[in-house]
This record gives sequence, C-alpha cells and structure tokens, in this order.
Amino acid sequence: MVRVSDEVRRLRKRFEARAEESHVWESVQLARHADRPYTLDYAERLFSDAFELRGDRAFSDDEALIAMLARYHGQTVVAIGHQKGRDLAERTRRMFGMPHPEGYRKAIRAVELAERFGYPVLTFVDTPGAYPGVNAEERGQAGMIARSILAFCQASVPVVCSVIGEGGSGGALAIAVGDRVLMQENAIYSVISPEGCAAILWKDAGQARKAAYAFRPTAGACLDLGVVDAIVGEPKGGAHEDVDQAARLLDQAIRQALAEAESVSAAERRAARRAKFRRMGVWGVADEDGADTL
Amino acid sequence: MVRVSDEVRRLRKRFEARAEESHVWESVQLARHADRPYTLDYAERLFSDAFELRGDRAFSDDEALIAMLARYHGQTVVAIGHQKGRDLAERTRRMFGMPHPEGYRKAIRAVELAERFGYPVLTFVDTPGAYPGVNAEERGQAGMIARSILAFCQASVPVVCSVIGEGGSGGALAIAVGDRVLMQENAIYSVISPEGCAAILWKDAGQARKAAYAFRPTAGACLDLGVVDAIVGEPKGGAHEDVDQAARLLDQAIRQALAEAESVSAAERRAARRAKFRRMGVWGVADEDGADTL
Amino acid sequence: MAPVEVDVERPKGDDEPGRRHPNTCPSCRSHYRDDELRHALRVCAQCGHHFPVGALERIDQIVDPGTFEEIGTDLRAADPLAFVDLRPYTDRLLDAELATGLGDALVAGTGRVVGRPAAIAVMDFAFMGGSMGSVMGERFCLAADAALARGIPLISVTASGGARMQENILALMQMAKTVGAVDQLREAGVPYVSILAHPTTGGVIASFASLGDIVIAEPNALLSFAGPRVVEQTTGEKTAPDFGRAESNLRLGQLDAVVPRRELRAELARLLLLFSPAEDEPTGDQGPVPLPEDATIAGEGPVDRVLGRLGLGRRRG
Amino acid sequence: MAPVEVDVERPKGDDEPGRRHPNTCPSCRSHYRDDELRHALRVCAQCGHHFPVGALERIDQIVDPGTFEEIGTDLRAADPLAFVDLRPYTDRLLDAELATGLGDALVAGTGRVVGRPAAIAVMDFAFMGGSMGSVMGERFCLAADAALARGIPLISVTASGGARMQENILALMQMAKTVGAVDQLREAGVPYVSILAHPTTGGVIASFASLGDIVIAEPNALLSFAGPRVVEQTTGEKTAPDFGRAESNLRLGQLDAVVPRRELRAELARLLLLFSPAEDEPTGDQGPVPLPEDATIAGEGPVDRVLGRLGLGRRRG
Ligand SMILES: [Zn+2]
Ligand SMILES: [Zn+2]
Repeated sequence: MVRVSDEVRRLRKRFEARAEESHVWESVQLARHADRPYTLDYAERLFSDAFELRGDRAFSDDEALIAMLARYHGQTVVAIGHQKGRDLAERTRRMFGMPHPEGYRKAIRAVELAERFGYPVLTFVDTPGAYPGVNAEERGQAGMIARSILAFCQASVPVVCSVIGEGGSGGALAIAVGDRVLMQENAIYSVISPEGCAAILWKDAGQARKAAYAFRPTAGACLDLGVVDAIVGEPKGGAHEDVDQAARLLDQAIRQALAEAESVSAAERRAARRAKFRRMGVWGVADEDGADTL
Repeated sequence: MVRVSDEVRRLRKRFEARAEESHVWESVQLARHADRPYTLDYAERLFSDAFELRGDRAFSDDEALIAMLARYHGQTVVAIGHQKGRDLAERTRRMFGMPHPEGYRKAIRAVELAERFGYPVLTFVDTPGAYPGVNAEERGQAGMIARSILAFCQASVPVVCSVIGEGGSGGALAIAVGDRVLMQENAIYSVISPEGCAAILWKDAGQARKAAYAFRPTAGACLDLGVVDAIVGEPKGGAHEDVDQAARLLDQAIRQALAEAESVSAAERRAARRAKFRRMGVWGVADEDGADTL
Repeated sequence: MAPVEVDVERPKGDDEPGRRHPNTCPSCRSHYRDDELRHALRVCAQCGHHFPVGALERIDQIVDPGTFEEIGTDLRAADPLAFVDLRPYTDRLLDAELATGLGDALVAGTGRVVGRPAAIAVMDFAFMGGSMGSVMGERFCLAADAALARGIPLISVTASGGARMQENILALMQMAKTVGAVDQLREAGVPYVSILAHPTTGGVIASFASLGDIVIAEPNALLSFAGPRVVEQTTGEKTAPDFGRAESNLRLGQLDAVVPRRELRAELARLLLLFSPAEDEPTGDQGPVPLPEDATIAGEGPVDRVLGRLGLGRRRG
Repeated sequence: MAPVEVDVERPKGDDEPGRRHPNTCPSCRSHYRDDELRHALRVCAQCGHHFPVGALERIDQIVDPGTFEEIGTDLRAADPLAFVDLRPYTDRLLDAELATGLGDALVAGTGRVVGRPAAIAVMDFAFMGGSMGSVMGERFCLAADAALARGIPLISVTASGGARMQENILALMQMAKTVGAVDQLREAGVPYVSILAHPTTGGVIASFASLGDIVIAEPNALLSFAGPRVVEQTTGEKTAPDFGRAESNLRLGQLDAVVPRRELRAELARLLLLFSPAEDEPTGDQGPVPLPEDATIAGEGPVDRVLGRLGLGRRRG
C-alpha cells in the first residue's frame, strides 16, 4: 500500500538485520558512564582561554547549561553545552545536566551575542533531557525549547554541534541544530530515553534494553538516517579511558566541520542549514495498486 | 565659569520667570484624575478592530501593560500602553499601571512582532512608574527597562508615542522612545514623581507642589526642552470632560505624526530617531576666563 | 527522562475506570447523539466541555465550505527502522488509517476562512495520539510552503501526545524541520496563527506550535512539554489540577488568548483581517474595514456583529 | 512612586549613627591610611570589603599608566530649569566640582588596558551621588563614539544613585540617549563591557549599564532599580539583607560574573583578548595567543599566569 524508495528499503534491511546488537546497549552505558568527559572537560582541552557567560537576564543562571566566550585555534567562538556535574553536590547544582527554561534562554542569549560579533557557535550536547518539573513547565519549558531551536535556525554564523554523551530528546535538540552535527562513537541520540520508550510501548521500564535495540539511539543509526554528518572516534573502551585523546579526536572533527561551515557565505550557510533539516524524515507514497509495498 | 548658549539662557529665563505656576499643579492633578481616559478608552475610539497580545512567553501576563494588534485608519498597527484600571479590583489586577519586568518583556515581544510585519507601533504612556517591589527587582526590572528602550531604538518601523497621563520615570520611558513623541496638554512627564522628588530634595513628601514647580513635569516644559515633538490639545477642563473629543484630537495628532514618520525610509527613520535622542540634554562649556557665566 | 510520550493523560477525575462512551461528557455526564454533538461543534451544551475534534471535522468548523484543497495526501509513514514493540509499527499505522480514514496525524491544505485565504494544518489526536513523525513534519512544511508561495497566513490546529517513538531520532528531527519552516515564514513576513487544542504536548508544543505570531488555546486544553504523570513520576512533585491547562498557560504568559470553540472562527476572521494589507479608507472614517458579503460565522450571527468594534473585553479573563 | 533617587542607601548595619571615617572598614572596623588603602585598590586587607573608588583612581587601577586621554573634559551642567530646592543646583554643582575635582559624575576617554586599546567611561559616586544628567549622557556617548570610530571595545564602570532630579526630564532622556549609543555599538559589532560598582541603581542600571555584552559586578555591590528603602516604603514589603546585591544578581541571571577588584584588570585583559580579531596560529598548536610583553596586572603576577588556561573554575560561585 505504501511505495517506498530504494533508500528506505536499504535502511529497513539494515535495521531488520539487527546488526551490532551488543554495541547498542554498550553505547547506552558508555554514553552515561560516570567518568565520561563532559563539556567542561573538552573546553579545558580545546580552548586556550575562556570567559563564562552566565545568566538569562530574566530569572536565574541555570548551571545545567553553560555558555562561554572562548578562544579556539586563534579565533573567538561562543561555546554552549550541557554540563552534568561530577560529584553529587555538583550534579545536584547542575540538575544532572537537565536545563530549565532559563538554560535555553541563556543559550539564545549566547547565540545572539555570537551573531552580533560574527563568532562561530560550538555546542556540546549531553543531557538526559529538559528538566520535567512543575516550575520548569510553569516558566514555559516547551516554548523556550522551540525558541532555542529557532535561534539556531536563524543564526547566520557557523554552527557546529557535537553530541558527546546523551542526546536526550528536545532538551538536546534545543542546542543541536547546526551546519554540521557531529556525534561521538559511543554517544546516543534519541527522542526519548530507552527507559521511557519501554515504559510506554512495552508498559515496563525494565525493557529498556529491548527498546534500545528497537529504536537504535546509536551514532551509526543517526549517520545512516542522515541526522548527523560524521561520527567522531573515541579511544578504545570509550572517551573516559583517555580524555586527552578523546579531546584531540573531537578537536580535529570540529575544526574540519567549522572550516566547511565557514567556506560559504552567511546567507548560503543559513539556507543550507535550514534545507538540511528540511530534508530529514523518511516517508513513502500511498499506492492504490499495492506495488512495491513495505 | 560655565559658558552656555543663547538657547540655554532663554530656557533659564523662561523657567526663572515661573510662569504658569497654577497650571503646573493643575496638570499634575488632571494627569492623575480618576476619570482620565486610559489606553483602552482611546483604543476603543481610535481602532476599528483589535486583538490583544498577551503574555511575555516566559513568566506571566502583566496586565499593567497591554499590547494589541489593531486596525488604525485602514492599516494594521501594534499598540502598546500602560493601563491603570478603573475600579479598585481592576486597579489591583493592573497594579495601578505599574509594570513588572514581564510587562516590558511583552512590550519587546510586541515591537518584534511589529518589526516582522512592518507594522507601525503606537504607544500610550500612562504610569506612575515601574513597580518597585521585591519580585520585580528580583526578576530584573532595571535590565528589562533597558532592553525595552533598546528594542524601541532598534525598531525600523515607524514609532509614535503619546504621553496621555502620568509619564513616570524609566517605567514610562521604556515605551516612549519614538520617531515622534506627543504629549497631551495636561499630561505630565518626569524623572520622578513630585512626591518622590520632594521627599529626597526637601526631605518632606508633603512639599510635592513645591517640587513640581521646581522641576516642571508639564507638556510646555517638555516641548521647550525638546523632549516631546508636539502638544496635543484636550477638551476644556481636561480629557475626562469629553473623552470622544479628546480621542479625536489625539487621533489627529497621531495620524499626522505617523504620516511624518512613514515619509522616510526605514534606515533613515531609525538613524533619525537615534539622532533625535542623542541631541537631548543641555550643557555648557567650562570657561576659565569667567565670561558668559550662568 | 521521558518528557515526550504518546499516550497523553487526562486530568484527574476526567477518566473513570472502565470505558466511557466518547459522546458522554466527562465533566457533567450529559450524553449526546453524534450528529447533535457535531452540530454543537462538539461542545457540551450543558457545561461547555470541549470534546476532541477530528482533523476533517475541525476543517469543516473553520474553513469555508467547499474551499479546502488538501496537499500531501499521498504521503505515508515508511517505517525505516523496521520498528517492532509489542506490535509492528506498520500494523499500528494500518489500524490508525482504518480507524480515522487519514494517512497520518496531520492534514494539510489551503482554503478560505470567512472569505480570506489561508494555508491550513490540522492535527488529529485519534491517529496514534497525534504523534509527530516524518509525514507530519513534511505535511506541516508543505502547508507552510503554500503560505509562503501565496503570501497567505498559515493556521495550525494541534492535538498531540508528542513525538512518534517508532521513528525515534527522525521524529525528533521534525521539531527542527518544522521550526525551520516557521523561520522561513518569519523571514518573509507571512503570519502564522497557532491554535492549541487538547492535548498539545511534547515535541509539538516544543516546536512549531509555540511559535505562532499569535498563539490561541481552547479552554481547559492540556498544554505542557511533560505531562503531569511524567512530572510526578520523574520528580516526585505533585501537580495541581490546573497544571499545564490553557487557563494556567494564559496566566503564565504563554498564550495570547483562550478562545471557546464557538468563537474560534470569528477570532480567526478578526486575525486574518488584521493581518491583511492596508486599505485606503474613505475620508477619515474609522468604520470597520469591509469583509466579504454573506460571510457567516459558525455558531454566531453575521460577521460584522463580531468584528464591529474593539473586543478586548471579551477576550480578557 | 520614586524608583529613581539620588541618595542611595547602604545595607543595614553598614551605617552607624554618627560619622565614620571613610577609611575605616564598615565591615570589620580596620582602619587604613589613605595611601595604604589606595595601594590595596581600596579593598580591606582584613575582610575584603570593597571601599568606593573615585573615577580617576579607578582609571589608574585599570588603564595602563600614561595611556589615558580624556575626552569631553570641558562639558559642564548648564541648569536649564534654573532649579532650586533647598539650595540652587548651581551651588551643588560648584561644591561637587570643588570636592572631587571633576566636571561631572562621569569621566570619559581612551586608553590601553594591559596593552589593548579601549574606550573608557568611569563614574564617580562622590559627584552628586553619581547622578546622571546631560553631561554624563553626552560624555558616555563621546566614549561610545570613540569606540565606534576606532573599532575598539568600550568599558564602563558605573556607580550611581540614579538620575539627576535637578535636570528632571532631560535627565530621564539620558537613558534613551545612552541606550542609543549602545545600540550603535551593537549594530557595528563593537564590544561593550559593563562593570557595576557599588551602588549602581536607578536610571543608570535601567539603561546603558545593563546592556553590556558582558556585565560584571564588584562583590556586594548594590544593583537594583529601586533601592531597598524605596521598596520597603512604597510597597510595605521587607527586603532581605542580600536584596539587590551583586551575588543575588548573579544567582538571578543578571550578571556574567562577580569579580573581586584585585582580579578585575586581569578579567578585562582576558575579555579584550577574547574580543580581539582572530589570529593565525602556528601549525595546530593551541597555546595561548601572545599578549604584549611586560604586561602586568595590578595586584597579581605576570599576565600569562592568569590568562594561561581556562579559568572557568575561578569565576564560578
Ligand atoms: Zn458537559
Ligand atoms: Zn574590613
């Protein structure tokens, strides 16, 4: 009943084959590893200098999402990233990297600052998702995520996004709309956590592993589906095994992506970014004759 | 010791003469008259249709400052104004026309909407001032007033502002930066209330009348000082004596001011608006010879 | 964390254990024949409760008869992940299409609203909980394209439990894709009016639906990123009965208005007038700008009664 | 309502009845000789209390010796309203000039900060409570003009009780005038760093001072539109001891950093580096970008110690 392209058939075959079964769950675990490097770990290694941009100029400073002016290979950039926190006190302060609307408002402010000065924007995506609390909702969590996505769409400066841990739902996407989107080998990126998916579709959060196999939050799947532009390698065993080496690999990838994004005019870049996301999605065409069905 | 221009000497002479003594205090009373028409009274009479724009998309809807899309002589405009409220319940709900930061955030949002569609902005200024409460301060009252002024500076659409009652301090100015600023005959406009000025300079709020004579919040003074572009007449006895007639007079003035503002290009308009406010202020030059002193 | 979920919750007390007939009012227990309810725009005559409205019926409610032209009709979900949970995604799609007669949870097209042209995108909660996947994203963009190409306003009516998990990351990307379409409208100065029906949650409210130049909600609609159950289960916080409801959202600055369904078409007509180009008016008169003759408004009198003068008072509250 | 006032308040307990010597620490009662305090950047060696700093001394603290060139020096208030309260405005001006040696409450100019050029605007609270009138507005704009003309960053240091009531409406207009100057900088992509010293209130914080691309405050500075006394008297609300203080403002999202005076010059050097044009770096190295040789930082060691690596940790908290 639905006619699909060769490309879709190829994708279906790949996912039906259920290759890399073990790798899927390993990625989920590595992406959430307690020692996995966070945004600040990379910032320390990638930037020769930095000044933190704090506050949303409206309500608070959300430490789950940090922003900074930073010097990257001799040029100034605006860096934005989720920050989970290393020990319990820092994790609590940073809400485990789950931003409130104030965090996204800070991100928008940072993008606007980059735009005023023509500085490229680099983002580091690592969040279980936006914080799902009453106060966050009351202060407009949904609308602020939408406005953050819009700010990234509107930016005419180069934007390079890197998924470095958990790319959790709208809370991640809010700072992940870029000219180039990179994803570390063991990072995950998905519309919902495996646990959340399992709780809803399997009616049992314990089926997270099964859900992860079904919906494939892996870098490989994201690349195949055209959602990310490149996979960034990690040291053997995961980024936490050698943070300096992980940073070098990420640095190389960002530097190349940035050079690509900088190679076109601002207007072309903005149009191309929008066009890239416009192409995302896979669909077929209703076919009354029943030919070439799923 | 300070050399001043002929213009300044002329101004000093005018104010030293203390003309219109009685008119000063009468204006203060008429501007605050319980029956004085408010923004909505004029909106009903000036606009053939309207849709209220509510909310700041961040924290709340501040009813002390209202915004609307409205049809004005066949064209759509964005109207923004303070609204005091007529009875006690409405006054309490509208905080006597004293906005919180959310009100100014709504104003900024309305200006941005006008900017997207090229709609002129009309403002109606009538507030004792921004609300001086703990919550308002904690949510960034000062910064939001600054950002509202900035939004009005940045707008490239025509902006016509009318002071229709109390033009109180930064809370008024936040929506009073326009290509043309009109002021009703009996409106007042000042950096502080007469009571506030008296409390600080005379150490006695009861000296408000004396303070008002000294600092002249009247339309005549504002015109002489180059702060407003035109005085709009009111019916005999004040705008409340014949609201329809007051609205007709205001309509005429706004319509002419709007036509003037629309007669130049967007870039010229923006530059001219900034230049106009840049010229504001009166100063002399230090003169070691002691000639032409104050 | 699971802020995006398909099976959205109803408010406490709304849902009795066991089944309830869809035409029985959950609020006052009045029961209606389907044609009765349809004629009343699916608003309870007794208590004003707003029942859900399917996409095609919603189009009938707001678009002038005979003017709707659908676009993107033949687009269908293609299941690139070959997704299977308790049931295959393809089975769920088939069931949804059979149940609703729709190809996906959003219907796009163009039409006239009280005489003025507009592009239209209307969602249907009955199709897999109004979940947003690739087809919805593309159809929304096609509606935006039509608005852009013809320079006419876009109107959307949303009802969604969030993103469609079966398309995982591609579903998430529809948020960026649809926001990009809104960005294009903004850049071109094309108006976008977003109407939020019960429930609009998850990825839909966190993308295009929140970005209308004007955002209007239906009374009592649940409008939140995370639903109240997710909030309570994840954070241990209690949610108030009005958590995320339209009226709370209005108070909290997220909406321009809460408009009862019976007044919705009139409000849209008012907005389309306000967003229409300037017209020369005859010699200083301030009368209302003329509207097409014979225009009527569902559930109300002639248009000019509604559009005649400033109606700010009615919308406040 | 009187949100703008000239005589700003001190925190509770700060002010004893009777007179206190200006070089006695209000916090720990340590007393200093003036040259001692000046050498310590007017920071109490015992408890870290930040004493007020005059405009010229502040310029000495942050601008490289011998590089400051003042502009707008001859501008003086002209008293167009012929204003008289308990004393004539002209008398107050004369007293203020004699007491401070300044022509008004803001000194404008250009100079170098750790080797990099910048336009400078520094306020002095001792001149009529740092109140903003026509001369301050014009001088701020002249500094912004210099930044614009030479494409160099603007740095302001504010300390103000608000607008100058004696110039009434013209004082209010300085808010619009100075914001217009900031708007020009923004349009041209010229950086503006705003440093808020105790107290920055009223019309100054509600205009240019809040619009820095970067906004930094000194510890414990009172930063609010209305002062605590006005809030309490007008609304009947109680204010907490940390009401409006720099640390509260940081928590409430209004500041990028609270920087102790001893680190201020180093932070400014860091920011001027970050706002300087991109430089080609040698073959993939990520070492710090070179700074002028011999650059030193007041109260600290050589520059490279401070600028060497990411300093995020220090500024947090
Ligand atoms: Zn009912
Ligand atoms: Zn001390």
